[in-house]
Amino acid sequence: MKSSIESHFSTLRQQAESAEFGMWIFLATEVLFFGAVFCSYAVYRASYPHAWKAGAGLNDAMLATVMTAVLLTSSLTMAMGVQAAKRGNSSPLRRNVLLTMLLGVLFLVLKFYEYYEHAHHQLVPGWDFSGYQGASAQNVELFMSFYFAMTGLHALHMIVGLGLLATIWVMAGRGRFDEAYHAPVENIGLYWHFVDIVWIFLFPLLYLV
Amino acid sequence: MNPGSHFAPPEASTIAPWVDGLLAYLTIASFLTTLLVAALVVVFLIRYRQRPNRHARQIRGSLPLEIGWTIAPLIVMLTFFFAGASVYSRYQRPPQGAMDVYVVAKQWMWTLQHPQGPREKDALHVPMGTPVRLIMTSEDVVHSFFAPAFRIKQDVLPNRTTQTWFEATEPGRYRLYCAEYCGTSHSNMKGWITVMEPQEFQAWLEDAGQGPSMAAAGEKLFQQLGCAQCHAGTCPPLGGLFGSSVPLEDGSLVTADIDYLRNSILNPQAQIVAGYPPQMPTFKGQVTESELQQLIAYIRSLSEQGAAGSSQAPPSGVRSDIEEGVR
Amino acid sequence: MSKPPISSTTLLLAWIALVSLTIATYLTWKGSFGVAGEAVNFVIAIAKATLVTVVYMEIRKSHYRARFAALAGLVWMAILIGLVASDYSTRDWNPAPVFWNRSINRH
Amino acid sequence: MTPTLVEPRSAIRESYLAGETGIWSWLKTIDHKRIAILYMVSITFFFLVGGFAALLIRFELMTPQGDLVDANTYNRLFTTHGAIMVWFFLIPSIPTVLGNFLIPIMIGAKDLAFPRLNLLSWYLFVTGGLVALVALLLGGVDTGWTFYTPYSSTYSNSAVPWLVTGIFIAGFSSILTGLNFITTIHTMRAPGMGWFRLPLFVWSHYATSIILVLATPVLAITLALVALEKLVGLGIFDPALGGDPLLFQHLFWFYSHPAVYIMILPGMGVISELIATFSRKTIFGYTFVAFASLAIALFGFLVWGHHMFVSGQSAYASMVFSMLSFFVAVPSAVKVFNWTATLYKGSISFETPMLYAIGFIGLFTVGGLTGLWLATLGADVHLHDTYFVVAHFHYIMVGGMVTAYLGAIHYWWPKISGRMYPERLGQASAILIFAGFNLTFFPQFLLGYLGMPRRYWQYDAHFQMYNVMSTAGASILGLGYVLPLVYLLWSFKRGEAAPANPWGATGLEWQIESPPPTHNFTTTPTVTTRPYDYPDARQEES
Ligand code: HEA
Ligand code: HEA
Ligand code: HEC
Ligand code: CUA
Ligand SMILES: [Cu+2]
Repeated sequence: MKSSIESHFSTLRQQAESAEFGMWIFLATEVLFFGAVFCSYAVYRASYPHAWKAGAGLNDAMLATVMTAVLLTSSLTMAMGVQAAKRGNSSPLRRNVLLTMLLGVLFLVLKFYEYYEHAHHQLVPGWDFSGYQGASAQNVELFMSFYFAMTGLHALHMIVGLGLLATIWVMAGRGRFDEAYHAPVENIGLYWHFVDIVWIFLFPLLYLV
Repeated sequence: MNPGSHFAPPEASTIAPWVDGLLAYLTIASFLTTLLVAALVVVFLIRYRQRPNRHARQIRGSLPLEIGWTIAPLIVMLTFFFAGASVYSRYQRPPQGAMDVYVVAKQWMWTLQHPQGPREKDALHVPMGTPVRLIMTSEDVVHSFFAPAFRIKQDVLPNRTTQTWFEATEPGRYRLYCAEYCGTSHSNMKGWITVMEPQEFQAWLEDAGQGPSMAAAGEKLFQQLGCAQCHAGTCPPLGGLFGSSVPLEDGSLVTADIDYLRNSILNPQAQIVAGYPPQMPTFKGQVTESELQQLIAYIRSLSEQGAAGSSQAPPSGVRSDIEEGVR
Repeated sequence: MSKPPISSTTLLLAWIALVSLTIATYLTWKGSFGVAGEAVNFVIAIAKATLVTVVYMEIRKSHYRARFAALAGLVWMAILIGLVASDYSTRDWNPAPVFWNRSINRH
Repeated sequence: MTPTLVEPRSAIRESYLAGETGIWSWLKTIDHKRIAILYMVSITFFFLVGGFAALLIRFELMTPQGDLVDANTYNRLFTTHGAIMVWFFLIPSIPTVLGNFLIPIMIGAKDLAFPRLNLLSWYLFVTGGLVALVALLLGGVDTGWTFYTPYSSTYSNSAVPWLVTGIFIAGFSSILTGLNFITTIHTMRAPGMGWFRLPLFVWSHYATSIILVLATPVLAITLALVALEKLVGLGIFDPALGGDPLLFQHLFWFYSHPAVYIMILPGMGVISELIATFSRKTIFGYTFVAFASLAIALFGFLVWGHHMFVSGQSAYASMVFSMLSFFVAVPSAVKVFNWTATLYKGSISFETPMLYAIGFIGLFTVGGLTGLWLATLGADVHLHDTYFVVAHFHYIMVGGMVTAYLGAIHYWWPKISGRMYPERLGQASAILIFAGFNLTFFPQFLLGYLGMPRRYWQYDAHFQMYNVMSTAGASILGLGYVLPLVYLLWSFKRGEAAPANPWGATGLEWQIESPPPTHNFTTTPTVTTRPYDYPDARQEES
């Protein structure tokens, strides 16, 4: 059994529990990381309800619905991967991780297509926002700043997640996981699901006002 | 200028004695607390210093003591809170009949304008014994209006109006500082506030008041910028607007305070008056903060029978100013 | 840890629920129900997030410490938003607070 | 009656300092003790940078005119001073040096839960520090350590994005350290080491870590948004788009008020250890002191608005924040009283660490009480953004935390280095520092009340007298700080070899050799007694 227990731990259980706990603490910090942006969003949305409506109108809710579905599906495959890891089945693990990554990439492609569209329509705050000429243009620009900040931050997390998943994929290929040792798979899974949850909230906040 | 002493700044406003009284109370309470702690520590250090053949006596704790020294400081601190909050609420409510001064801060200069017209740079003349309310806004970054002799300080923000007030009690020349860091010349963004006897002040005002009053200047702008064209006809009439409750198109009610007027001119689409089309263009970038204040002074004057700038009813609010609305 | 793997059926059912809720959200928005619609969408988002945390992240089977950490994240975010709101929501309150010195205006 | 001895002291094991040497062995180490040393070296460097800036500030302020440096330079100096001292010295100080070194040993573990993460934290810290230094080399930053918008995001044309990025990176180092400590304290305790057998030092680090983990991300994202606004024009704080300048302040202080407790809680933990050891007594009210740390960490998150009483924040919110500020001060009071009570019927000796501890109690009390003045609404209107505030926080941060840090370094120096420091010299510098400190910062209380605003390059002539006193004090203080630097370095090579337990203290760290062996314990210890189990007079007699 190649599964490693590091010398400063006394049992594998202690090691796995530490890792899981560490991951959850990290997720708690992530909650606050995004929380600060959500808080700012709430402040301005309360001040400029009209602009928020107008701003969300610039986004494509249909596309976002599809993106949400894609991401939720990737969560499913991720969970299946974890399930496989727990059973010690390395090939379904690799298959599901790969699927998760593909869905993640698909999501990002759609995201960047959306960015491209916004750039094309001159709706990028700070760079060229002449595409919007309606009422309260400045406040709508503020909304779009949030749009880019929030989705950008989310996309960044996805990209990091893809890197982590790739590592898992490689490690699984080398047969590093078994029924007893698979904490990294579970932890990366937690991270991936968390990123998914963030999007679950971004979707109504940025598209469905 | 009256430099005060080496231990206290001059005390030249009605609120200053309150603040100093509060600080005196804090000083005494803190001094006694420190004395208590220091005395206990020093006595114990001496009395229980290490000596041959004497060991420490292990005492694990005492619940009554713990409760005692949780509650006791709490009570002391609550007295701080109430005393402080009561002085603070004085700052929040300018008295009736306050004289208004409009303040614009920008890097690194104060511009202060009297409703009667005279405009001063880095200087302010006020009569003794009359409450002065400062209606302030910034053209760029955050600044802070600080007059130590009057014990007043209030940040001045871009995109918003803040206010504070004081009533000077001693003639003299007092420092005005900018207390919020605002860039290179922050430490030079200062000026003088001159407190005069009322008659002297009247004389000064007449002397300085060559130009039109703020309301008159605002009226002129109102014509020049084309506001009058619309607002004489199809658009909401502005007479009696200030201080009233305005029904908005989305069904809510807002009070027409200074910030509402500001927003109506700079960002008219944000709050649309019920029953009118969202037609008003924004004037952002076309008027300076000073001009904006003149426009506001003009619109205010449309709601006032008396002289512009002297309010009739208790004004209130940190941010908004609804004095006439109370009427 | 060493939680037993979850059955594929459960995972799949959760996925179906999630996707249905997503579609429901979209339809609510299409229907333009105004504020009520926004509230519904927010509730749906919370429901979806709960599903993911419970089924996919297996929070109920985690060590109590892990749940504590997750809860802390949410509580602290609530502190942030709540106290910030305490400023913005009371800025327009009039009159300004007064303590026992109600006589200010007669000064 | 000494607590259970854990370690059969038969074979002398190799110390963590011996073994592999050479720079690479240090840069690749995952031993928490070596990482602690890496931190010690790095933060000392940053302290000197920040201190150098402080000296320039003080010399500039000797005269009312701005004659030593120009206004732009001055503004860059206090920004550098504040930012470096806070993020690159004081926040990491006790946690990363002594916390790293001691927490695993104190709880009977071989290392932190995530040793490699620990090393990563250090690399992040150093990277962040280097990026911040780049900001200095590019001409510095002139926003003040608080980065208020819209000045920082729109108007300042200094290297804001660099400094902000440096702090962002260092922030992640903080988060990972906090995460590591919390996990370690939960999962790595030796058998028998129940929560109420933990030394108070560990409790205070637990509380600190909670803040590190929950507050730092908010700062990180807020500063990132400022940088993005500066670099690509994203407009979250931009007044031109309807952005509210107070929003930044809320987010900044949501972090930075709790962060001031990051900068005092570890010091409080140290003081609890020092007082117990040098009065040979168990801590009075152990559970109350332990829970006071947690209470400070929790309530500390509810009071940030006290930095914004005159900012244009709602007066109602100010009232709430003021009231809550008083609540959070209560646990600090509880601690001070428990320390005082611990001295009662002790057997007190006055080695250097104890002198620092006594100094801490006095200076922290003054700093804390003046904090209460600032939390008092009506008083803060006048005192806000004057030198009174500067004096307040230096009393706590320098008089409190730096003092505690020096006390801790002296106390654990025999353990860390295996050598004794020169005692007399130590006592002399402790006294020198105390004197210099008060001369520097007490006059600033008066300056503040007189109305001298902070961040002023030039000031009115009638403030000069106190400024001269302050500058004189700072020179003495600087000398006081250089002394330990010199003699500690000297003793590292030449000092007398230290025994395992030079102070006759309790605690697992004193049960193993000085300096400790690489893996701390050969067999995991079992703990059977409570902490601070010192001999009792009554039992001795009988
Ligand atoms: C380590 C850092 C640290 C710590 C621990 C504290 C602790 C406290 N601080 Fe301080 N503070 C700062 C660092 C710190 N502060 C900094 C850096 C700033 C300026 C930031 C900037 O603008 O640049 C600042 C600014 C600051 C302000 C804003 C001032 C302004 O800008 O206008 C306020 C206002 O409320 C405040 C209050 C307090 C209070 C109430 C405490 C309390 O926690 C203190 C509690 C302690 C005690 C009370 C003493 C011990 C108690 C007793 C001995 C018991 C007896 C007591 C009684 C009977 C009453 N602080
Ligand atoms: C966190 C910790 C910390 C520490 C330890 C200090 C330490 C000191 N501080 Fe600092 N200070 C702050 C945090 C700190 N400060 C903060 C946050 C601000 C606010 C900044 C802002 O407004 O944005 C501030 C602001 C501040 C001001 C106000 C500036 C202004 O508002 O215009 C002053 C003025 O006297 C000052 C003085 C000092 C002095 C004399 C020391 C002394 O204790 C320093 C003593 C140390 C030395 C003297 C170093 C000794 C070393 C040498 C002699 C070696 C020489 C150097 C080389 C070889 C390179 N500080
Ligand atoms: C093109 C026509 C037009 C011009 C020019 C114009 N306005 Fe208006 N104004 C309107 C309309 C229409 C409304 C009502 C709809 C709304 O609230 O935006 C309005 C509303 C207002 C309100 C809010 C009134 C209320 O009852 O609450 C104020 C204040 C105001 N305008 C001031 C000005 C000032 C000052 C100027 C010149 C600098 C100006 N307006 C120029 C058309 C105009
Ligand atoms: Cu204006 Cu400082
Ligand atoms: Cu604070």
